[in-house]
Amino acid sequence: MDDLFYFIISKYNYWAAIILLFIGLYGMIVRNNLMKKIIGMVIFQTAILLFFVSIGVKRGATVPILKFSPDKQPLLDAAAYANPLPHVLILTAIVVGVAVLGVALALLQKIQRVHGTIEEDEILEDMRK
Amino acid sequence: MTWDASLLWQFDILVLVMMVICAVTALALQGLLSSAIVTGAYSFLICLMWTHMMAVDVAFTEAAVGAAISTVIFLGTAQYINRWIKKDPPREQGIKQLTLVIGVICAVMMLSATRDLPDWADPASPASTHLSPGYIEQGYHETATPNVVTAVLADYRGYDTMFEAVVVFAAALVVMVLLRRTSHKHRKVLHLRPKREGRDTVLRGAAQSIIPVMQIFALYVLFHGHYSPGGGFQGGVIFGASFILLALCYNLKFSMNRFREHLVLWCCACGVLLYAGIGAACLGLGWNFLGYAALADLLGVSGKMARSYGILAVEIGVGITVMAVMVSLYYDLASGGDLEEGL
Amino acid sequence: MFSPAFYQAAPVIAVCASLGAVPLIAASRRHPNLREFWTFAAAALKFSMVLLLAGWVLAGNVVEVTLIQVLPQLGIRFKVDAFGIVFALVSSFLWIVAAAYTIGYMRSLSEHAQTRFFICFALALCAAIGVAFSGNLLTLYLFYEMLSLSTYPLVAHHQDKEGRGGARKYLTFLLGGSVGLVLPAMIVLFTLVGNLTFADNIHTGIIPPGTGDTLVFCLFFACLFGFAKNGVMPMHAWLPGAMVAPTPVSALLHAVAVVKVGVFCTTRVMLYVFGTDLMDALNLGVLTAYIVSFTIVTASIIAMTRDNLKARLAYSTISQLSYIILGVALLTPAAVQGGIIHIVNHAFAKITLFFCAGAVYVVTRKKNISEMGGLGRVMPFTFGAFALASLTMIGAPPVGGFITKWYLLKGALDAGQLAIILVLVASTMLNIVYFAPVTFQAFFGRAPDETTGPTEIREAPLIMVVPIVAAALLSLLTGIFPGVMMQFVRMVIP
Amino acid sequence: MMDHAPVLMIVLPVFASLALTLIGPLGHRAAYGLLILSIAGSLAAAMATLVQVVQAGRAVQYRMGDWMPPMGIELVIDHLSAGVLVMISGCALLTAIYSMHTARQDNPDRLNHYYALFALLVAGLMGMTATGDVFNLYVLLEISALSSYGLLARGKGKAYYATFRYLMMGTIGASFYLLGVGYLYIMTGSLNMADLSEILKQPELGESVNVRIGFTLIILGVWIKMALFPLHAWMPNAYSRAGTTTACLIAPLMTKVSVYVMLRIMFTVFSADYVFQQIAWSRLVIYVASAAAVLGMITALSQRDLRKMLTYIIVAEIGYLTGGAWLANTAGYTGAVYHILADGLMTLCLFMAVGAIIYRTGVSTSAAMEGIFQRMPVTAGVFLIAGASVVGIPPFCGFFSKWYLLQGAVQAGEWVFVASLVIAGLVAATLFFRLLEKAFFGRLDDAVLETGSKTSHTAARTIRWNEAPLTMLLPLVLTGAALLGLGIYTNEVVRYLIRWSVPAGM
Repeated sequence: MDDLFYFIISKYNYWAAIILLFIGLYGMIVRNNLMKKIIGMVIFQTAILLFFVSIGVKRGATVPILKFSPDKQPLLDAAAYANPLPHVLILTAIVVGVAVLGVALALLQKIQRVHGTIEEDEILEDMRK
Repeated sequence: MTWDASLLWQFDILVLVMMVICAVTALALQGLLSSAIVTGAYSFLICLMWTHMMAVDVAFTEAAVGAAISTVIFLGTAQYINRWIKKDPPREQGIKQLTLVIGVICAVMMLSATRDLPDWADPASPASTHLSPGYIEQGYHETATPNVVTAVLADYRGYDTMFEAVVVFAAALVVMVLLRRTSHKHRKVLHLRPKREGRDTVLRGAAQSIIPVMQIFALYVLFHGHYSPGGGFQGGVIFGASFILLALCYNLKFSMNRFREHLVLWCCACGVLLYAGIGAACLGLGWNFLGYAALADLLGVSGKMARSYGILAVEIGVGITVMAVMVSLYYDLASGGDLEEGL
Repeated sequence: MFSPAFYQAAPVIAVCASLGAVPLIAASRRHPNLREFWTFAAAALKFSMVLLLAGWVLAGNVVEVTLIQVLPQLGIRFKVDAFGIVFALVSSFLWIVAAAYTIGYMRSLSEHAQTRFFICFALALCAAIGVAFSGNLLTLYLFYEMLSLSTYPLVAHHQDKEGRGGARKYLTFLLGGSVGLVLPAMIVLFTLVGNLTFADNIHTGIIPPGTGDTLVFCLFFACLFGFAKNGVMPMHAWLPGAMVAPTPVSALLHAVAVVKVGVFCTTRVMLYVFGTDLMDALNLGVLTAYIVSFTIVTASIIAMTRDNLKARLAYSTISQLSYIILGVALLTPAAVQGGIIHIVNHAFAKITLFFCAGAVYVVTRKKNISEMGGLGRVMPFTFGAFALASLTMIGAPPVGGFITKWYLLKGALDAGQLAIILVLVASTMLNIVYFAPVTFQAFFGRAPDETTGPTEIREAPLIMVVPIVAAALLSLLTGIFPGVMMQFVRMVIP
Repeated sequence: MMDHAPVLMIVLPVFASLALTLIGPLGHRAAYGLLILSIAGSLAAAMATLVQVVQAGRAVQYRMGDWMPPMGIELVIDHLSAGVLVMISGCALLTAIYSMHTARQDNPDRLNHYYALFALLVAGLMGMTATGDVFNLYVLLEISALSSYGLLARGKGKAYYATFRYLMMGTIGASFYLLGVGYLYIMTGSLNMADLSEILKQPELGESVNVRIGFTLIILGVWIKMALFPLHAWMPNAYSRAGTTTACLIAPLMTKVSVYVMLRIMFTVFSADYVFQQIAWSRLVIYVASAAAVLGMITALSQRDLRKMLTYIIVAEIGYLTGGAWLANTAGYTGAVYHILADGLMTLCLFMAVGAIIYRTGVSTSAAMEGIFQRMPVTAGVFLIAGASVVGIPPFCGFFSKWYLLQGAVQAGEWVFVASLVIAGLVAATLFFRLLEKAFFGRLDDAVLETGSKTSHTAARTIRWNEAPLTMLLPLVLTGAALLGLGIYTNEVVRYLIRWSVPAGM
């Protein structure tokens, strides 16, 4: 029982990330409305980011900003701070994400202008014409 | 196997479940506006999650970028598209089920594989033992920057960050090239955007009082990034958000009179130019690209202080770019490219 | 008389002579005479080089040059030996003859795009000599492809529908064979052997001992059918189709250069890659002999049914080419010699025949044999030459064809293949059946309609008659003095 | 400066794009000059690096910000990447010169923003090739992707939807790559390629299922980006609807760089024996690649639109490359790497020629080819050369890459791949033959046909000479010459570049 509990406790983050990942992917591939595809894309990307940040967590560690002892000496115990590297990567990835989102939305507006709809099947019909 | 209760797993699981619910709802809802809002809520939840995972910088950025800006440009776009989606056509059904099956299979495989992943929050996991101790232990001595994230972001991996600034710059450029295209026929345009006469004074008053605070806070976040959560991105986004707020509470023209389009574009480029210029300056001074220590004799300080100043400088560059890009994205997307009237 | 270093350079010059002529021809497209001069100059240079090399080879030397190393242990490599010289002599000499004839033909018909024609002509000859002198399979393949591509505009010269059809068929068969069969075979061979350089004698070959029989079979037949220019059935179908080309093209390329290149490649591979020993051991020779005998007979029978002169000549070409392969496939010295010498004899004879056909067409615009009654009386030289050449095809003394038949029969006897002997006899009969009537008609038959009586039809222009007669006389000489060529042949196989 | 060449070749285009945005309306001449200048600089830097690498006989490393890897990011340029870098910058330069007329035709407005994206794309591709850090590779991947969305969307109206699909697929691919990197990071704790490969040598990581998932995700993502056969659906529309300059820039480079990334991941981060012994897919992948080669060519044969035809040829070529890489022997690897260079040039050459023809005739279907030999002899000649190279006729470079690939396939006993290569070659021959026949005969309408035999002797059609402008012709001819040169100097290329990069355990 305790093992099972411990197992769940130590893995649920990854599970959540993977579930969200596939929800997003499903939205991206299957939904017919392009806006929904974009929302799926957002979820998809954030799931990956969640996965990354989960890597950086350390039990009993605090935010990766050095604490100082009263005599102005930084306390440099690696175990005391969370792993900063994934945070850095995710900062980058978030910004990349919003960049892609902006471009996707711009394309969406143009598609609406040209085809008069953002439903995939209607667009395909419009292109066949 | 003791479990440190400092990580409130009940809280985590609650948030995660809510996230999954939000995700499904956002995809399932018929109204695009509502699903955009739900997506915003989803972002906020993930911010909570990350704060609780001690990733404050990330949470900060996500709150500013994911929750605020994304939602705004979602809503801005929603003015120009059909807001209600129709049911997916039947011909899709087969493919749908197939994808569903494949997806579920892959998901199950990956879920079962998590058994071999290092336990969550395990201090002994390779990720926590291989590189990160180096950053934490040497970072301060080498860069004099207590915020390790800032140090790694702007110095150890400064090359990444430079291209990250380039990415947002490219995004602004692409959106502009796409939407601000002079010669296109407006066929089947939807103009669902509200008329702006008779704006209520409450909003304006709120804006007048909030915006200065926002901007000062943004500068604080930017310049205090060495010692506290924050830095170029967060500061830049907040500063950009202040202009967006201006446009929301008054109207697009009002904010464009204060921050003109060509100036915005100019800022986008200048921020990156500042960053890359500093890198090139280091290269000119005989060090490698982005080796801020080269600035030491120039500034007359020690190598590590030089690095600290270098970090500050590039953070400012990033801040300028991100600020301008956010504004530019809003201008173009919310006005459908004609810069007549915004959200 | 020259330094060996010169002989090292000679083959390169011989190959590149016509290549160098291309820009000159292109440059002087406004001045036809200058243009034709370049053609002749290149031809003369090429022929003299080949002649010098012939002397050098006769003295018992073999020239080997490696130009560039394109792949490890594999380069663009030239090798001049007796076998190559035989072919090089024929084609480079006949270029001069054909050039003269072509000028007459093209001008008297005022064909379009003559510059393009001569450029491609030069390229084709460059490729032909390149094949003759190539020292490994890669070089052979390179020039083989070059020939296919450079002759396409010639076949398609008229740019009308039938031209397109013929050209399409032409390139389909040739490229299909080379890219689809020869290239893979070559690469498999390369992975087996490690290089592709031809063996020094015709016996050993380069295939390492202990290679699986099935693999060798596949490789062998890939090469036999892959070099589709050799017109072995069923890969022959392009040849009649390609007869839509202007007659000089048919004459030089489809009687001499192209088809001979095909046959040359096949025999080169048979003798210098597989080697007689291996072919003997696996009975590949006999098998090939039967395949080509089928071609010989069938092609001759089809030839009888054709009324269009060029088509009939085309089918006779198909059957005659198979004589060469047959000879080599019999693997007995006499037969191989007969096969190789037939390259020469057939070349001279067949070019004469095509020249005659072209001359008739230029003068009377007639293509069909049935319409040629009585023409011999007004065009005596042309039809005299025709008669002489058709004797070669038949293989009667005193012309060269007789030598071939003699050696082939002797070889077949040595090999103890009675069936083959029967085939040879039968095909000779068939040759008589479809060549004799033409000459007979021409001299003794009466013109179909007297309106276009013999009155206003004259003999062909001089610049065409001279090459015709020259070629005919040559085929006579090769019959009377076979030794000249035979000494090279004997160097290939004593 | 010499030892800063690795970074210069990446940041020069970045600076150029910034300048192009800042100088604003200085007129298209200035923009054009600036673009060419920066890319020429980056080409020079790439050449210098190539010389360094060949002379030193080992990889050139460049530490960003003087941080020791794996703490900092480093650029690692070995023989493989040096060759690819020169190819990229060379193709980009030729395209830039070529773009003088077409770019203005496609972008009446905002030309210098277009050029800015052009430069960013080049920077991204160069960076992807030069970097030694898996996450940095992701960032640069996104840069090249974003700028390519912008460039492609400049096409005609239908381009928007095609670009949207490309964006979706591209994002999926990039995210898969990122997730794979995440899996590798969680298992190893490192992002630097050299460091990763050191750590991944541990046997227990070799068995770990999560490392395997990471590898799978990365390779899957790269396959989506390089449009391997079942995943290629996004490519044809996106490329064929783009403007001429965009197509000339993106079509040759994007897919090839993705293939390069695949090789990097397979053989630098992981190792040959991990990929071929522990991940035992090779057979399967080679079947997929064979299918890609054959089906790609056949689909190309069935296309009317010239650019779409060329795009499907790319699909087939990707099949060649993938198959060669997974043959697991030296010849196959050599063929794949050589084919990256060769196919880059061939594709560029074809797209340029077609672009020139479309520019002159205004028709984009295969009907545009009619009578090209009379009207645009030079273009037609170069097109013929490129076609011969794709078919695999010596002495053009396509023949030699096919030579190595076939040799590798024969050695590995992969007869399916051999057959597919040969069939694809034959189909390609048919395809180009049909085009060139059109180009040679022009239109044979019935007026000519019924009087065919009579007119044949005087069929000299007087079609006026209408060759493309010099700025298009020059790069075209240069590319054609490069096809020949690369073919003739195959041995040197293999000996000085490719042999060095053959991974251990082959």
